[in-house]
Amino acid sequence: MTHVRPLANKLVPAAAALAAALVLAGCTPGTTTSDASGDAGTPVTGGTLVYASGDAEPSCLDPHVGGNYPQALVASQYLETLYTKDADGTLIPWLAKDSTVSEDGLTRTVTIREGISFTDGTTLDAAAVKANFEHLLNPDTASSTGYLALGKIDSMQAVDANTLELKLKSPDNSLLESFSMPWVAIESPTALKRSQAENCAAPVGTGPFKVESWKKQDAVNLVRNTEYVLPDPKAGHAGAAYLDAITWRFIPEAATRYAALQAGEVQLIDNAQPDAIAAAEKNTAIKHLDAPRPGASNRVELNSSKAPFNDAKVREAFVHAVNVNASIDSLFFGTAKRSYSPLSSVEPLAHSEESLFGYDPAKAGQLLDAAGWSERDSAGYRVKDGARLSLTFPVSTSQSIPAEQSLFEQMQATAKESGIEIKIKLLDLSSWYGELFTNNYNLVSAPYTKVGPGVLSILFHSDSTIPAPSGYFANLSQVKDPSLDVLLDTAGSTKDQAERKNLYAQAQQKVLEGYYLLPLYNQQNHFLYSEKLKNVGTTTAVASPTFFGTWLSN
Amino acid sequence: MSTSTATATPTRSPGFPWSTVRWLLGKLGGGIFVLWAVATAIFFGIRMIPGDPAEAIMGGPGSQASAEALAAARAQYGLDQPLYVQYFGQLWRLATGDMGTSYALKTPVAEVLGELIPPTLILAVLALLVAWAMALLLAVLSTRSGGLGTALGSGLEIVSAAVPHFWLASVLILVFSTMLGWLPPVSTNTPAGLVLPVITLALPLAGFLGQVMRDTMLEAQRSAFALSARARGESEVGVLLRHSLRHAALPAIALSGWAFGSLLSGAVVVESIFARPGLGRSLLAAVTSRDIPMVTGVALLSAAAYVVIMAGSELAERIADPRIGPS
Amino acid sequence: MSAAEPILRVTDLNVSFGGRSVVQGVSVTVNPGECLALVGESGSGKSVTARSLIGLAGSGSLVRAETLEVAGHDARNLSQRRWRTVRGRQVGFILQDALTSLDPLRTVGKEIDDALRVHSKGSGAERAARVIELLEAVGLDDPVRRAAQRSGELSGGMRQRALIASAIALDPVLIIADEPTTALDATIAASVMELLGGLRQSGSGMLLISHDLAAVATVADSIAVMQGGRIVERGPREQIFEDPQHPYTRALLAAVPAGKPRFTRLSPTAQATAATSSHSQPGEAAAPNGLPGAVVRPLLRARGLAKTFPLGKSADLTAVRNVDFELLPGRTLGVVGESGSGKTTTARMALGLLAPSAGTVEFLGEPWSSVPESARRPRRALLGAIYQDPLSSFDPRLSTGAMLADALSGGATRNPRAHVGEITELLAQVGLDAGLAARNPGTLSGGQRQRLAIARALAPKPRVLICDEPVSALDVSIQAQVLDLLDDLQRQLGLGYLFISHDLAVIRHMSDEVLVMRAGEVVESGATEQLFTAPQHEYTRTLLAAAPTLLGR
Amino acid sequence: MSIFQQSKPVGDPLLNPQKTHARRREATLVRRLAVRLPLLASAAVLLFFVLAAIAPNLLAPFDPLAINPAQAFSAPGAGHLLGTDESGRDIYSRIIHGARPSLLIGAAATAIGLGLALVLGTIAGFGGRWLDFGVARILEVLFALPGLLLALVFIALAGPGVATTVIAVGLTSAPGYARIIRAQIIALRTSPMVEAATVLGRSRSRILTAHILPNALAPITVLATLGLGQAILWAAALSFLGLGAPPPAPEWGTMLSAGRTYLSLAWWMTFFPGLAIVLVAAASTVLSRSLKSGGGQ
Repeated sequence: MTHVRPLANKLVPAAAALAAALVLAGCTPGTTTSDASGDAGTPVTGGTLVYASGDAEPSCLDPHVGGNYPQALVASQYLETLYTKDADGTLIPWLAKDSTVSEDGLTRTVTIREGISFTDGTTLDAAAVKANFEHLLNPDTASSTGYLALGKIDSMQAVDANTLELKLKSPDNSLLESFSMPWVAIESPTALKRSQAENCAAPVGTGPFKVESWKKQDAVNLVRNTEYVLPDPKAGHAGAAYLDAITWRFIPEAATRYAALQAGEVQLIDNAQPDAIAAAEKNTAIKHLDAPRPGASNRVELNSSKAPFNDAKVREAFVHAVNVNASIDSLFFGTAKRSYSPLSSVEPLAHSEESLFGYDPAKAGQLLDAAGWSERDSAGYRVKDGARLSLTFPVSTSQSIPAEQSLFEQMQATAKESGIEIKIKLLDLSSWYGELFTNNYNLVSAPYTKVGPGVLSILFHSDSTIPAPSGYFANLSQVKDPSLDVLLDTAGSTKDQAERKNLYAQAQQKVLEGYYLLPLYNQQNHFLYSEKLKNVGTTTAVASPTFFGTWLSN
Repeated sequence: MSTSTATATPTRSPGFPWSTVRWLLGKLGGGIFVLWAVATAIFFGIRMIPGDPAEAIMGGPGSQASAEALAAARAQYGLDQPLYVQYFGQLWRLATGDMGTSYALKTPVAEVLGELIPPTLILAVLALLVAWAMALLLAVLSTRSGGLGTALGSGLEIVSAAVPHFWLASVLILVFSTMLGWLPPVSTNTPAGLVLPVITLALPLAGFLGQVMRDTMLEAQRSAFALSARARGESEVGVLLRHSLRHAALPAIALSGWAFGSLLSGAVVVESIFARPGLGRSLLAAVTSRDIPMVTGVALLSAAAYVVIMAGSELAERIADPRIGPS
Repeated sequence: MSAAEPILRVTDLNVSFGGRSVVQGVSVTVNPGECLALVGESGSGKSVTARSLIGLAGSGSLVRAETLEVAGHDARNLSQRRWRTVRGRQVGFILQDALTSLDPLRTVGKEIDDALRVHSKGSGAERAARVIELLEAVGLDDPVRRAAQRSGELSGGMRQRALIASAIALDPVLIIADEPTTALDATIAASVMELLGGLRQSGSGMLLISHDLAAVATVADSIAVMQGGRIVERGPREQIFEDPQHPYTRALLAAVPAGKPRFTRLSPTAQATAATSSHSQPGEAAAPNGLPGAVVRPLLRARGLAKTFPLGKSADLTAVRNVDFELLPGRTLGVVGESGSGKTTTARMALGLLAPSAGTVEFLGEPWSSVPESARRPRRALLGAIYQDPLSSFDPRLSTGAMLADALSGGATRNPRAHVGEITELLAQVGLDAGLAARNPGTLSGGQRQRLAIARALAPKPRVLICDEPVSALDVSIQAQVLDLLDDLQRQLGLGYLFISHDLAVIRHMSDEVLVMRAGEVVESGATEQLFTAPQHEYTRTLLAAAPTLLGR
Repeated sequence: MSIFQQSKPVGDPLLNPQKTHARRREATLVRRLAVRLPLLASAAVLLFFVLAAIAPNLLAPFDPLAINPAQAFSAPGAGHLLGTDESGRDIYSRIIHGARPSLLIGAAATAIGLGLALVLGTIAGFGGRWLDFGVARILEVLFALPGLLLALVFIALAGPGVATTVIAVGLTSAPGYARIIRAQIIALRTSPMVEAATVLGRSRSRILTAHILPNALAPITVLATLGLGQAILWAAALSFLGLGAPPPAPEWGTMLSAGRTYLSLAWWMTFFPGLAIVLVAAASTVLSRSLKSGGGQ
């Protein structure tokens, strides 16, 4: 999945202090857990939470359509998923009661919970879920994330009122993880029959809140679902949410957003910047929620399909020529921890290899000399056969926070000392995609969020180098390694958990050793909120916060 | 009087103002031409921008839309037809008042604009009024207080006019919201939320207007008719109110078309920073997401507004100043 | 003079600006019903004096006086607030050029009403009625409509009358009029003067300020002549005109062209003649009117000249119709008429700058107006022109020398060094110092500028000069010098002049033959003296009657 | 004898020119300074930045690109006069080195705008009724499009970058200039000066090249000076929107926009580049105004 932030949002930094974060990262929805500082007192009913999002305003509130992170954030308030993750990061059933898979892995049976209704009165049943899946798989819906997640479903059938049987094209051990993502959340089938424009404006779900109105470019107004039924009674208090309403505002400017929080105009902001987080740590009135996203880590990919990175030695030299750690320390104020894995640290199957990525200019020099880049031109850059060792680095201003852009600039400065030129091109999203589609890049940083290690297949399988009709492809380092493909295919279909873990570790080791990527840190997902807001910290499987148990103290 | 009085300015005959009607018709024709030219320029200009409009419809290049979906979108929006068919179809739809459906918002452009015009209009009109008031105040104060005051006022105006919107907005938020906590940094439903955006837009404009108004005001203060008025026993305040202000208003009226353009451009920045819904912010979003119908809609709207404002300001000038004859 | 208390009594008035003295030791007295004229050329301090009398000398001014009594007030110690009760109510002030003295953005009625309102005279309706009454009193027809019009919609004379109405709205005991008729055509100026004279009859005292002795001759009881900030001579009108004592007064009177026959010197026999006489041949001056006996071919000949300008779809403006004339070598053809009479349009057609709608112009016997500009260009050197405002006809980027070099070389060079000798000679010919060649024309005085314009016109050795109001913007003494210079040059070089002016006296002094134009038509033409002594046309007679003359001449 | 003085500005230099001189002479030292100081200060500011653009190494103590993460976000002080940015780079040195790209962008954009305007204005002012009509319509259309929209569409078309910014800003400013130049040329074409040249037998082309264009250029220098500051402002706005000079170039608009993120932490990152822009824009306005009043005499 791709996530889109607004252009001006390049000013938004985000970072994570991993140690403090893990406790909070995967809280069960609805579980009334205290956050780090401890919320004392009795919950109070009432009040409106003003949420300020730094992300682009979605063009559709239904996350089936397209499917990006901003949609997931807001949709988590009014839609629920079949599965979710608890505080330990364990997958648990939510709207689904249970699920089984046949021995050959080709038939998946899902039992749907009873007694739950959508906010338009429609009853949740197997037919409703089927209607959702059909909606996702219908090309007219133009789903991208959900469509990919359900890609292996061949056919489906509602066996009875609460049992749905899915036939798969090939075994898929990531399916339940996919079901936990808001992009495949379950909506009212009655509502789905409306036109797409209507459904985009006000999707109908089973969540603790419902969409009341949407004033474009201003706010989405959510009100409490008074009829809410918590699917898992152990997960929180009985009855409806404490908050009367949520005003979901879009404030693209990071500095403005933080100022609005300080001024009390809003109670919670996302995409908090590292310096603001650091300042908030010292401020008792503002609290911090760090919820790293699952799936891939934030990384720079090295395009192995063309010179000079078609030479593994040059890739390795590059990795040693840039000093990432010093930059992360100074730019992220301790809110982000260096990653050495292709996967997010919240993924249980993440595999790290720190020893491969040390800053070692001497070694970089040796490797480059050995690769034939021994001469230098007047500007001090290495040359080979008259060509400068120059790397094009398109950066999307809407997908990269300022601290990250500064990090790239600092990489640029340290690489220069080893005689490597990096040309950073700041581009708007369309132009940025244009550079990728025409293979006009040597380095690129693109986010990808998905629950589970299955994301590795999307990012590194050779199938993913084949562009979609739009030109899009996810394997941006353009790894085409048949042995890696086999590893990923097998890991994705095996029923043996131990084997799955082992195979994914091998696959990660392979891409790391091949220097196809330079891991940076987790995909940053920081929230700052007013201390008046109590019991914040429950999140969905994709680390989007939920507010069922949250209340506003006076 | 017996002799001929054929001086340069012909005496206007009372009765039906045919010349004004002719002038208005001319303006109308010119306005239609401008709208056509803007529509044409946007149509062809935006098609030269790299990127498939069908992708923009499907949610951007990262949408991984299927070939069928893209084809369907092309067919739905008529993008598979020859360019000239699209062009004339577009003109016909525009002429009949249909601005199409936004690619990104999937809502009729007219509807979106209808929602976005009021907030931008409120912002712009308030900013214009505040700018006028500030410019006037500066101009009056500096013309009334001698050489030193004039130098000071003029310096203040020049510096205000040189301040970038985005910088001013940042500094205002830092000082008045974060440090002093007096005003909200984002737009709210209360009037307080409008204060900072309006000041941000108004201050540089006031600098420009002030410079022009003070020059004219000084000229009027030193003119023969001001001397005549003083010789009649008129007080300095009377000269200011009855004569100088009128004259100072003329160039400010003439500049209103330009001021409108600058306000709209400023609104792009101000609406983004203060998180206000409005035309400026949507324009930026529409251009970056290649939302052709939205870009066309905003461009046509602002061109139409410009034409109307220019005609209005010319009319106001004609009414205020008989020296501007029918031309 | 009346025995009553004087309305204005000033003794030893001194005005200075930042240490620079502008008015020194001026003393004047005006009694009720009396008109005192303060006459002087630009820079003599007359306007500053007038403004000092109503406390409006200007910012940074320092006004000192032994006595300064205005309408019974000791004006030396008046506060601004008290001043405001005096201005307008007890002293009416009329400025020159009502186009700029009335606010162009406000209606005439409002401007007049202001005077009433400021001094709180009556209710709105009463004031409105009074405004109409006043407009009627100053002789405006249709006063209700006039009150609703703005100054730009009125003719010059109507405007001046409206301004007078605003000044006399409260029947002030003293009226100060600063050049009230300067910008007006002669016939209108005469009627405005008559109006002012009438006001004096009603008992108000009047201080009339003018640069033109002749203009005040009909109204003033006594005259004070100012020069360099001082009053150099004063006395009853007749005494000043008939027995002037001060040399400056005499020079001023001598400079007035009215009643001076052709080739009479107007300026003291100074620079102009001295400079030019060195070049003149003794024989030339004796034969100004061409060679006797020979058939004299006209230099410039116009036949049935007409010009219409399209105004709109409905109406055309006929600026000139059916004008014929011939200009002979060494002769001056004067064209006289009031503004809008088509003089300048005729001149522009003669110059080949404007294509006639009908008729032709021939120059040196060959077609001129009917041929393309490219055919005219080689002969242009023979046809020069000078204008009312010489400065605007100069390229501001060029120095005096560069401009003359350009004219001398036919545009080939602007380097004064290439033509040093000729430039010096030209400058000498028009009575200018050779040192001026390095200066920018903007730094020259008005008279010097017009001399320079003449020098430039002479550079390509023309046969004809077309002079469009060449002295209208000049002070009378400078005018005298320029007119003398033109006379000298004509006699030396045998030039033909087409001389255009609104000033009858100037035309009479300069011309051999005259065309009188009115509304685009020549109403009368003929030899100068004959035309002026026995005018045939009604309009010519009106013009003559309105032209100011010095008493007893 | 009593003395009274008028202090209110009620003079009329138009009717009485000698009074203006008098007033000038009367000016006290303070007043003279108040009038001259802005001009002197403006000239000094522009000279300083032009020097910075020509020889940045003379004025800048540090390498504008040298990163030093350990020194990041240092407040203004002895070590770093105007503080450091998020990469520990010296703000003062970056402003000095940023003078060249910023002034060049401003100058080039103004040159393009004026060049385009000169062509359009000359065609309109000299090309006869129909050409004038056509150009007037083109200008009207360009005016009717908001400047930022024009720039955004152009940048979207040509891709972001310094060259694009320059052209976009130039394009945006051209109609305003063209209108003034056209009016100027028409005024000159019908001026007594040109009539006098015609009477002296000068050809049309000679009049155009020797009189009209040189005299039309005089106000253009005024426009150019004023335009320089405005173009820098515009370019900074585009940089702010992320469409300006690529990193790590020390361009003022880019610096300003990068600093905005850290406003509450390190105000100097935003304040000083902004100040540089304000100073140059204001100084160019002051200079242009004095050129204008000087040229008018």
